[in-house]
Parts: sequence; C-alpha cells; structure tokens
Amino acid sequence: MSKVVSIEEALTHIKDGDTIAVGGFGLVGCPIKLVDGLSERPVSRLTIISNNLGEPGGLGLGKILHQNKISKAIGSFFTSNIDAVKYANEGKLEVELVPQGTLAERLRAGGAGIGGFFTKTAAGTLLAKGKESRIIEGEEYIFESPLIPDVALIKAKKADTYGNLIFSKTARNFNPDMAKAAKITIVEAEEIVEVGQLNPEEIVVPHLFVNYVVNGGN
Amino acid sequence: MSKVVSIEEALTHIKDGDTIAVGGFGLVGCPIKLVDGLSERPVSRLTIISNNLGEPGGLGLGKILHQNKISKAIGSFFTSNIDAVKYANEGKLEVELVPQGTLAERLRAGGAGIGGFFTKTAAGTLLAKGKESRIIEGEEYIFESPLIPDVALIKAKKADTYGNLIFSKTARNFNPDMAKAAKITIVEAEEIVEVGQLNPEEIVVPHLFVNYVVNGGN
Amino acid sequence: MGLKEKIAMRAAQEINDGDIVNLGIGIPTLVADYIPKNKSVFLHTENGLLGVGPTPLPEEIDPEIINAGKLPVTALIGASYFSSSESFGMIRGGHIDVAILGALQVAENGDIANWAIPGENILGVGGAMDLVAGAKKVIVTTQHCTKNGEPKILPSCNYPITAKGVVKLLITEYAVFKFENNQMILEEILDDTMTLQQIKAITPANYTISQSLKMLQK
Amino acid sequence: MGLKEKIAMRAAQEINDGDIVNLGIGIPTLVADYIPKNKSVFLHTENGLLGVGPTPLPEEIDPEIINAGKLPVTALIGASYFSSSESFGMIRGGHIDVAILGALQVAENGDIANWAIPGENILGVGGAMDLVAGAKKVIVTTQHCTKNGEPKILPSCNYPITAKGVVKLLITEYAVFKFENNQMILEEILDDTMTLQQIKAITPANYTISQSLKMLQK
Repeated sequence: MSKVVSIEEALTHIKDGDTIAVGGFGLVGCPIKLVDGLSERPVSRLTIISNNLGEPGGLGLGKILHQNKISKAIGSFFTSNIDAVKYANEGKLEVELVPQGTLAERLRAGGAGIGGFFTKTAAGTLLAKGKESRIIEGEEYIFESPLIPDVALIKAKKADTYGNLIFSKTARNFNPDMAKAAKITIVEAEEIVEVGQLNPEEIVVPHLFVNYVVNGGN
Repeated sequence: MSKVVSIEEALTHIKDGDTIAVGGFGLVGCPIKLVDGLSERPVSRLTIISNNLGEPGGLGLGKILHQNKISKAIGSFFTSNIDAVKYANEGKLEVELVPQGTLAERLRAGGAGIGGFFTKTAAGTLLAKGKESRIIEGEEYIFESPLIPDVALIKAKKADTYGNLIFSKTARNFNPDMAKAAKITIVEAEEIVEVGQLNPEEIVVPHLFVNYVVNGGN
Repeated sequence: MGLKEKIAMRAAQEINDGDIVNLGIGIPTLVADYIPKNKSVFLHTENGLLGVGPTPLPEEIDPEIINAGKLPVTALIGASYFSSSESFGMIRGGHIDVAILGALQVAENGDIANWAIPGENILGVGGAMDLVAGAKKVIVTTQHCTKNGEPKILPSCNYPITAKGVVKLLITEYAVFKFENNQMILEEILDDTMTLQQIKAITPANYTISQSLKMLQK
Repeated sequence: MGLKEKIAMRAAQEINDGDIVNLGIGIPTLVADYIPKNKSVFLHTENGLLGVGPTPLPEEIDPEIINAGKLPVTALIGASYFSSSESFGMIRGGHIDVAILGALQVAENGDIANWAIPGENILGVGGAMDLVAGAKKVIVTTQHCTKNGEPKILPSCNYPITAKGVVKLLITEYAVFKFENNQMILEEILDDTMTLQQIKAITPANYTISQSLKMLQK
C-alpha cells in the first residue's frame, strides 16, 4: 500500500473554495513544488493558512496570490511580502491575523480533536476583539478555536511509502502541526524511502496523518 | 553546566504535600529507582499523578502507597493494583479518575501554557460531573483544566548532561508530557551521554524542560 | 471455533484496506488473527505505538513493547512510537478509523457502558472514553448476554455510560446490529439455530429488522 | 561602540547562567555578542530551534537553519529542532527565562506596543504576542525616543498594545527602568552626560527614582 502519487494527481484533491494549509516559515519548509503545481490548477477562492504568504517577487505562495486564486489568508506575518500588503490594502485579500503561537496551537487543536482552548496570548489586544475572555488563576485568557484545513501541503525531508515523515532542521516548523490538522494531507518529500528505512523512534509524523506523498527531489 | 546529580540529591526537591507526576504505563516507562528513592524520603501527603498506582505486590508506586505517603491519586486506571483499590475503599486514598487521553492532554496543556480546553471525551458521563459543558459544532464538549505538577519523575532511555532526552519504544508514554508540565523535572536515565551524542532531530524532550538527571542504569 | 473467535472473525470483516484500527481487551484482541492477509491494516495501541505486530514468542519478548492491556507485543516494519498526548491526539482527532471494544451494556440509542458497575467504587477508566468519543467508527463486540444470562442489549443503559450514542455496529455470537439515523437495526443473524423470536427474547432493546436481513448460510 | 551595542551590552548583563533566552529582531539580536563566555546560555528561536549559534560564514550557510528573522544561523552542540506548536508550547508554558525584544512604545504600567501602527493596515504580528505573554521575564531594549525625537516611554500606549503589564525591565541608551508592584522605577542612568531632569524631559511616563539609583562610572 503505497501513498506515492504524482504532483498532478495529488493536487486534484484541491477544490474551489477549499481551505489549504501550507507549511513553511518564509520559504524554509515550504513545499515549493506543490505550490508551483497548485499554480497550474484551475482553482479559485482559496483560503490559505500559512505563517506568511510567500516572499517578495512572487516566490512560493506569492505566485498563487498573483493569480487571484486566494480570497483569504490566515497567518501571523504578511508584511514581509509587499504584494500581500498591496492585495490586502486594495481589498482583494481578506486577512485573519493570528499570533504565530496561537496559529500553531489552533492547528494542533484541530489535529488533536480539541474543541477550543484558552491562551493568554493576545488577551487585552486588538487581536482579542470579539473573542471570549476568561480569568483563570487571576490572569486573563482568551478562547481560540481549532483550525481544520481541507488540505495541507507539507514539506518533509524523507517520507517512506506508508507516509511516515521526518523533517530537516528549522524546515520542520508548521509542517507536523498542519499534517495532523488537515482532512487530506499531501507531502512533498525530498526523498522517498522504503518502509523500514525510518527509525520508529524518530518518525515525527506517523503515516496515519498522511494521505499522499509526492517526490519533490532536492 | 551538567544537570547530573545523585538520586538522593534530586529527591530533596520533593516536599510534604507536593503534587508529583510519575511516568509510566504500568511499570513500563516508570522511573523505578526514583520511586524506590522516594520510599526512603520522609515525605507525606503527596498527590500522585500517574496513569496507574503501581502494580500488585508493592511494585513501583505501590511501595509509596503502603507507606501511607500518598493522600490523593490522579490517574486513569487504578483497578490493576488491588492495594490501591483497598486503600480507596477504606477512605485512605482520595482518587480523581481521569480518562487516559484527558490525563495526557491536561499534562500537555500544563506544559504548554494552555489555560484549559474542551474535549468530547467523557461528555455526558459520570466523569463530567461538575464540569462545564459546551456545544461546539453541534457536539457536546466538556472543559478540562491543565495539570502542573510540582515535580515530575521521568524515565528516559538516554539523557545528555544538558538534559536532552530520548525514550525507548512504548516506555515513552506519559514521560514527555509530564517532563514538560512539571515545575521541577527529575529524569532517571538508563544511560547518560555527553552533549552532542544525541541527534538534534531526534531529541524528544529538549533540555529546557529538565532540571536534574540521575543515572538509573539498566 | 469458540463463540469469542466467531465474534472476532465477524468483526474482522468490517475492517477495510488501509484502516487504522484500535483493538480493546478481550474479544477485540482476537480480531487481529482474522484480518485477511491481503489487507494492509495498521493496529494502534493507545499507550504509544502504531503498527502493533503479533504476540512475540516467550524468548523474543521485549519488555518495553507492550499494548494497552500491558501484554507484550511486537512492532511491525513501518511502525512508530509516540507519547501519550500524541497517541490520544490521534484518537481524539478522528485519525483512528475503527475502534473495536467490549461492553457491559449497549443501548438502542448507541450508548455504551463498559467501564463501571453501579455500587462499586469507580477506580478505572483507561482510554475507553477517549476511544469511543474519538474513533471514526466504534464497533462493539460482546457476548449477547452476561454470564448469568442477563440481557446486555437494552432500551437504555443502567450502568454508567462511557459515551452517548457512539456505537455504529454491535456484534454478538447471535447477531449484528447497526445504529443509523437514531435507529437500531438487526442486520444479520450469525447463528442458524436462533430464530428472530429467540433473538428478540434476549434483546430488550427496541430495534427494527433490516429489509436485507442476512442469515448465516448453513 | 554605537548606541545599539551599548543597549545590547547592558541587556546581556541581565542574563544568568543556564538561562533560556529568546532574542527579538534588531537590538536584541546584538545581545548574543555580549553574553559572557563563562555563562551557559541557550538561545531559543521560535521557528523551532533551541541552541542557536553565531551567524555562519557565507560559505557555511545551511539554508534550512534560520532564526525568527529568517536570517541564517547555526546550531550549537546540544541543540534540538522542534515543530511550531512545540516551540510555542515552550514559550507559552513559561519555559523561556528571558525574552528580549524591541518596542514602539512602553507604558508606565508595563504595557508594550511593538507590532502595529495606528492608521496602517495591520498585517503582521509574528510571535511577539506569544513571547511577551509567555516568557518569565520580558526585557525591552529600545532607543529612548523615535527617530523624529518623539517620546516612546509614555503614561499609556497610544499604539495598539502587544500585551498588558508584562514588561519587567526597559533598557535604553540613557537609562534602565524596572517595573515592580505596579510601579515604574528608574534604576540606572547609562549616559553620564544626562541629568535626571534631562531624562525626565524625554520620558512622559510617571516613574519613581530608585533609592539605589546607579550612575555610569566615568
């Protein structure tokens, strides 16, 4: 039972209006080949969950943004891509700004079946607007909901054919949390290995979270 | 900066009335030498957070129970030790029964600064008694609070002298969650290695969660 | 073949290629023996292993590889180990396709009681509540009546429940019941010596009879 | 030495042996250069690395080892990599001893504003809110006034705040202020050309002067 498919085949699972989580912090850990593949798919009105929205010059998700395929972005830092800023200022992109740790934890909650959680992060700030607030042990917390993307596009260092994953250095970042949160998880692996090649103690994302594996090469 | 100390020295950090998390599922992953060491300390009125409370015949935490040092146990399955059942029935042991996954998640919340979370587990059951209930996306969830033990006693396969940890097979179980949740974490390592001997990608518990490391041997 | 093996064999037919399956203690454990060899099925044990293999020979026992029943097991190629919070994140997050477990009582609305007996001190729950609340499909395997011949399949549970309305399929030595659209439906008769009347006589729960009722071929 | 280096050098004195430290972008990044070599200090970067080492030589850059400013860094011996939810669990859970970061404004009650400017579309927050809400000790390093000479240390922030009452220490090129028991206290003067009156003139915040006020030795 191998989960290895072509990039084209994997991306047929993305539909108009889907919410897509895309791994990476900047371009490190971003599944660039899947994103490039997505730019060739006729999909629209996507909501993207990603820490950033590509980098200047149309790199990464910037390419999809330029194609007007993204209607909403959920993430923590869009200022690093001036194009994203421009689209937002022109009203062409709805933005839901989420503190980076809250973004990671909302994804983690989505993957782990948590219905919501309380965090001190952002309590008393503009980003708490409209959110339930609660005093716990004398400190103010706000309620945050889980994020469950329709599809996650993930970058891994190695995948085995079952879909067990390991990552490389700080390219790990949001990838494990997104892989666990999404209904369908598509992995771009730099290398695909046979089952048994990964040490059971070192697997970061076990295969039950993964639906498709594509060969991304280096 | 080495965190390696003797068992005796590490255990001086446990005080009367403390809440102590003890790793392991049954005796697998239980830090037996730390527990034995604890049996020689003059402490009382402990609250123990552990999936089980030792095994029959006074093994593991059963020894501490027999010394009447435990006034309360928080865990998921005490029926496997008939002594624990006897103490509970005689009113000598207060028991807070928590579903195994909720126990793990409450510890995880304690370690990750989450003020509380909603889970479907136990909704509508006796174990939801007195707990806040909330309908989320049409399903019933209950509110659960974080657990922050004063001290965690942890079993690891290997520790480096900074306190980075790796585990062995299903002996991992509650150990990482408890190491992260506790104010003071004491690790019984089967083997202590030099810093640099553990692969940075494979470290399961980074050293910032660990306060003391003792040599447990095999 | 004994009654338990018969129930386990029928339950194994519910497992699809690629499924992630969690087997409880008792009859469910036997299911593993009847999964067709041409199916890739991955057994999950909540104490922290995906890819549970068969019981080892006595000389091959690794004391650090156990299942949720604390019995020695093996790990298959492609297996992975993880912490308790990770493991129950898989369960709670809906990443387990099928959970098969025993029951003390099942009600016609899909309630299950399998953890506590009225009048006895309640001292163990384990992972049962997490599994029934989180698994995508909950299958109960149980003998139709208690050892004393008392009915277990009831209009409503009089034992404390483990979760409300979660049972999807109930398999006994006599029959298979489906729970769908708030209805309990008799789907199959597994014992050719039993008439519909005889089954009704030992099944106080209200159920309808499927129009495509299957009878065991003699 | 420039003003920024002077501020960074003073901030470095606040770091204790064994501390886990998170350094923000700008002046905080410079702090690393002034940590005494005899102290074991561990730098954490929220994108997923504990044990950040110095900036690599151009020919030694590993594109998959970056810091939260997306700049190439190195990993020291004993380092570990982890996912975003793990990393922010460390932050939110109080496992970071010291967070040093810049500010647009600081208020006398310890409020900090460092993420948004009124009237501009708010499109980036990153990990700032998580860090100030979660770190055990928040130190702000900043130039005393804006480039246009406007005060930044105010009775209350008129920029959107990042968190309420979290600043423990504020270090500028002229002075060090402590925040304790709801009071802002001038602790040190770092510039021997500045009188108390001159500092007051550029510091609209209400503060008391420490009885043990330190002046820079000429």
